Amino acid sequence: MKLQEYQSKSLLRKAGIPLPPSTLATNAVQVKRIAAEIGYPVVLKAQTLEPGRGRAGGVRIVQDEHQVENIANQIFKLILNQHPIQFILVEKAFTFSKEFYLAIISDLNQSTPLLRLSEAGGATFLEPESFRNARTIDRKIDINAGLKDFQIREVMTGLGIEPSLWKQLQLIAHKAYEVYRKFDATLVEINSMVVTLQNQLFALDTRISIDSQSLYRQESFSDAFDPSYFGWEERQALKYDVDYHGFAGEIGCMVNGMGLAYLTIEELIALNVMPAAMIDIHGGATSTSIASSLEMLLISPRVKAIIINIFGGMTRCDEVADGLLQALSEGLPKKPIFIRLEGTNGDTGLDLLHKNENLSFFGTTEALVNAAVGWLRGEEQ
Amino acid sequence: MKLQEYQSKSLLRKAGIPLPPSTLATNAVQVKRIAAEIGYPVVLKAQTLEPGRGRAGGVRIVQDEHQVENIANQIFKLILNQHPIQFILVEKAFTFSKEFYLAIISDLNQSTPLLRLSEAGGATFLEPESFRNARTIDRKIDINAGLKDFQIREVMTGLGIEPSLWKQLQLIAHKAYEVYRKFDATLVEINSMVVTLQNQLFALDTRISIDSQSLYRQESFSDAFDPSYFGWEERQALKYDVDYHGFAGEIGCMVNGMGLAYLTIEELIALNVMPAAMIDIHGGATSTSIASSLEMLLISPRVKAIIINIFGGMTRCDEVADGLLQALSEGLPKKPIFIRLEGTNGDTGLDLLHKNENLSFFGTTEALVNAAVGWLRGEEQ
Amino acid sequence: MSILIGTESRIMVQGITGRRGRFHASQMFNSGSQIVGGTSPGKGGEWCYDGRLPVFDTVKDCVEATSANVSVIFVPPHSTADAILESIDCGVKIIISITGSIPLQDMMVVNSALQSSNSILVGPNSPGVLVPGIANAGIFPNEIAIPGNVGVVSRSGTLCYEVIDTLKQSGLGVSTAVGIGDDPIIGIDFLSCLELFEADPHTDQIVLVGGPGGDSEIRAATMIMESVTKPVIAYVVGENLATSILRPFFSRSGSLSLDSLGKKTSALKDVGVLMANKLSEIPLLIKR
Amino acid sequence: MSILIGTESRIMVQGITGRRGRFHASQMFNSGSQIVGGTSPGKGGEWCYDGRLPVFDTVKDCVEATSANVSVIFVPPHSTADAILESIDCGVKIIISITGSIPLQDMMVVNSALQSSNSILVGPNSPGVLVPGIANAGIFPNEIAIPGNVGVVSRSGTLCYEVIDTLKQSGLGVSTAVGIGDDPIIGIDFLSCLELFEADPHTDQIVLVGGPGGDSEIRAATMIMESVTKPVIAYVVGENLATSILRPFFSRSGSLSLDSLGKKTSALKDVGVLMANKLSEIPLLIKR
Repeated sequence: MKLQEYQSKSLLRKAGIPLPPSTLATNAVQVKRIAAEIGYPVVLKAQTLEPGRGRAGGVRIVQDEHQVENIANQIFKLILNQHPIQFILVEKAFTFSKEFYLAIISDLNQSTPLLRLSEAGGATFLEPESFRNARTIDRKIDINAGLKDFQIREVMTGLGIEPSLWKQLQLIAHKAYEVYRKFDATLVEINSMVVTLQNQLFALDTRISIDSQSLYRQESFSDAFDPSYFGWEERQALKYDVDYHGFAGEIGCMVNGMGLAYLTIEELIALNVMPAAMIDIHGGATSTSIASSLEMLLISPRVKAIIINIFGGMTRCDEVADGLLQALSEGLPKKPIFIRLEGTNGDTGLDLLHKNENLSFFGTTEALVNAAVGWLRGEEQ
Repeated sequence: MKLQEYQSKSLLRKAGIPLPPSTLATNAVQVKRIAAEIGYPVVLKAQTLEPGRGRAGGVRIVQDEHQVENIANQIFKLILNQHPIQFILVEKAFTFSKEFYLAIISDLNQSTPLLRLSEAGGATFLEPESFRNARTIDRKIDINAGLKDFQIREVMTGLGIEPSLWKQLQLIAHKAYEVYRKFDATLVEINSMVVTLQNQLFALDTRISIDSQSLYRQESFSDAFDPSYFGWEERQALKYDVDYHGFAGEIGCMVNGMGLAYLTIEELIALNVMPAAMIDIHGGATSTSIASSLEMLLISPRVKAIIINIFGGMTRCDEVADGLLQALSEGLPKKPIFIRLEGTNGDTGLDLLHKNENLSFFGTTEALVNAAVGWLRGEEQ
Repeated sequence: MSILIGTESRIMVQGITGRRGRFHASQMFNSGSQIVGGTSPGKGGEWCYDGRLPVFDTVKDCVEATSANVSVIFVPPHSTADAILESIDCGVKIIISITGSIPLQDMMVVNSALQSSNSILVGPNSPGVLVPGIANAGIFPNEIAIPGNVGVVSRSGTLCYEVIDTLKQSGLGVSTAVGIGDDPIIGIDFLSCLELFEADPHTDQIVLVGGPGGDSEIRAATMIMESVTKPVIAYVVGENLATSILRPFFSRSGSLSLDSLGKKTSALKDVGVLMANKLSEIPLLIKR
Repeated sequence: MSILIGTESRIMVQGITGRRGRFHASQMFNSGSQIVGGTSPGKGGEWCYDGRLPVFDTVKDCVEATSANVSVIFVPPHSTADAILESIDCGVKIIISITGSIPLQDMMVVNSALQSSNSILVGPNSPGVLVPGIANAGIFPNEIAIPGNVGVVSRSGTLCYEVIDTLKQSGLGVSTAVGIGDDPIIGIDFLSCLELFEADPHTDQIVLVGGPGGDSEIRAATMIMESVTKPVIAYVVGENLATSILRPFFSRSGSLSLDSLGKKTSALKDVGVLMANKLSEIPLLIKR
């Protein structure tokens, strides 16, 4: 789960990392008041998780109060990837002599956190070319032993960082790692870290992602998680612990497991058909979550036909059947359902379902998808 | 550094370990007011680091307000090993069905913390006989990986603790270990841990020792450390980073290193003489700390003669000589000084000192001690 | 005969009294796997599956009483790392985590503990290890495979079922099927499984089943070139899908890179791996 | 020839620009030890001892440039654990911590790291390792010993000086003298040193110097009985002192047990160790 810029800055500030003063605003009047408090020049930063904020004009330096409301209103009118801007972070603007990049990242192959320090900070870091040419040093961190002073020293020496900055940088690296560990982050990124003319380090831009599997033990993020950002289907999915992904097509799919999801989509795409939705009920889903998943597909006006592709291992086909029958008994819109039910307790599951006239049964993913696409094409003609 | 009971209880309470309500009092009137707030029966506990508190009458259960001031005053009159009681902890008295012992201890040989759980809690644990017969389980903890749930479960299962208590005990063990790590403790002991009639666990008595080598990074104990507990010499010693130990005799000793301290004392004891003081200046002492050490011995009225036994490795004999000359030039009482100066820069050191008429020089510890004791015996006759 | 699991395997189940653990313990028992008991903290002394499987409080107790050397884990994600660490600490040789969605940093801690142990972790989010005719250490549907000489290693559990089912439909048998799990951080990987299959005298051919994200298939290709002499058939699902379609699946894990998309097929092809474009092509690529 | 240190030893100093590090680096240099440089974070590129010893920012840089394989540590107690961990990480074979008074839990972390490494830690609070005529890796006073065949291992630094000085006065030489340090938790202990001396062809007899607290001498006795064939002479200071006299010395460390007091002599005697009651008896117990 990516945190908004203002959220990540608040975490890092509490941890003791030096950041420019900033405050969140929800309208242009607030922006003006905050800017006056902080003192000009300020930067107005649209708060969004969508990429392309800078290019869209979501980050603007404001020199004085004459323009501030006007610019703030321009930013509030921005819509990035269908998401309107609701917050602006008003931040003190800084002059600095140098910038670099510091992050704690998760190395999935080596299964350890890494301390990454690069001399290419700021926008430079984002451009593949300049990043590739910039010196960047990664230091593996033993997750049990934690980050050690000498490891930070090695990285700083390796990049030729001025010794006069070591103490500050060492502190910031330790604090960033503390945040990484304490909040189950998958990424704590400071880009850029700037050196002011007074030789002070400041974290100008920061990015934190929290491991969504750890949210159960990260109570502080119950607020940070904003379900309004999601559609109805996604909120339902969260509730029933299934995964929902929406697409532009007309066939709604329900599968167990990511592998089957890819396989099913691949078969659809091979026939030039996009899915409308892909619901992954995971292994061992309960009949309730299965019923809810089918309900979502039955209710969704965009879904014309439904594919159910289950190869049960931990998922029990009899429980799947129970859940499907439950949803089908609720008087929701009737839609053709193409189903394949294989694996654990498959025969029991099929026995339970065979009487239902909405369902047609198939033995392989290929046959299943072919039949559903065939029906859809018949409808379209 | 041992913490007072009230200090250790405060740490554990903040960590989330359930403890009976208790408040510190400095006089009998306060005791009565606090007891009324907490509700009778209460236990009055003399706060002291000296052993034998219970036997001396320093822990008393009080059933009602009629006796409370009287008993409190009795406790305030106690003097344990020359230390008067300054504080009483007023604590809610509990009835309980069972008690046991839980601690995080430091295993110096294995170089790890241990989780220790014993079915012999309370006073039982303190009696060697019953402790030896009680079932006690130690679980080694990897200091990097930390204490794991399964390790606590193993210990609880091993002792046959009721599963209905597991969740509470697991929490308490984790919190105790957190305190051990966070505050650089060498010992976090809950003895006893009691089970109330409502099947609630409470830490009735607790003991925490903090590693004195770690105090520099444990700011919270700058208060906990009470120098008034020490004599002038010990406070001076702390200031100059030397070790001071007082004894009942008349010869003051200054050495570098614990080994030389033992050797010097052993030679004295072999001649049936006790030292007056033993100052260990450690390796690499500065001339300032050496000067202060000699000053202490010169000023102390009990010290009649001084032994200086230095075998310099990191300690440089020229710096020792500098420090001694500095102290000798300050017009303090003159006392015979028996000195041996060997090792690093020994010749330079001896050259510096040879002109001073208070000093007599020796080649071995044995000769040095023999001469000093001989002089003392001559005086005594 | 097989890799990871064999006739000497004595299987225990961590979380044996839970809904899933209880069901699959009985499935394993019914399939003839040598399952010897399990754990459920606080329920030690009880019995499972009509008194046929003893329940212990701790892995230590279970291993002492039953000599279990394989553990299949069904506990909830939040206690899975602890369960794995417990089995490592007790010297359990093969640890199979059916449970997935384990916090990322917990898995880092687990892998760090594995490094200084002799244990092997399969998973998390694994369907287990299946040796047809010998043992189903996990949640493979019963009777999904027949014994044979094809080794199967797959990231996805359901695709693993698809593949061995497809093989069975064509009359082809499996030496061992291993689902290594599709979580961001896993224990045993393609490389180690390929190594084990290469050394297993009863495996003649290997089917590798990959998918989008990460670069494990590319690292597997390097390793195949360097040290695998047996024929390898690969099926990488999603290789024909556009990034725009795949991205939603990776939105939560964030850190999963899709950089390598499409490169997997060419990397594997380059080192002589036979690529199946569809499931149904796999049996055609197996040498009879 | 010797244990731990030898002609192949290339010594570096961590904390070479500090008051103590600088002085003892020059002492080592003057004594003919093969000292190759040192570290002082932030002062990399400078030189020490009149341009004869290069200074580096990190142990990594120093090892790469000088092939140092022994590090002698003089940094303050609060950074010592980090300095040791740095040397372990860089594969330095012998790490000698002259600094003592390291926080207890830091030493636990250090020992945990040592376990999964090939490094050996001598100390903390050690005077170092002295191989007369070859190297003084530490703070032994120069010319305190002559080469010979007596191995000395001591908890106390100053007593180690006393012993080798006493030996020298009697014309007896030393193969290697090791001060293992007298802190509550140390690296290499009596047992490992005895093992090394037993295996060293140039050591014929061993002098073990102990003291109050702990039970390391008693564990040494057990080991001597089981696997040391060379004659061992022991001197345990404080064995004749009453607990009441010793207790003040242990008041701060609290956890140090005095239980074993007086038992050390008998444990060592029981396994045939020759006990010296005084320093001056040691040369008399050495076989000429």
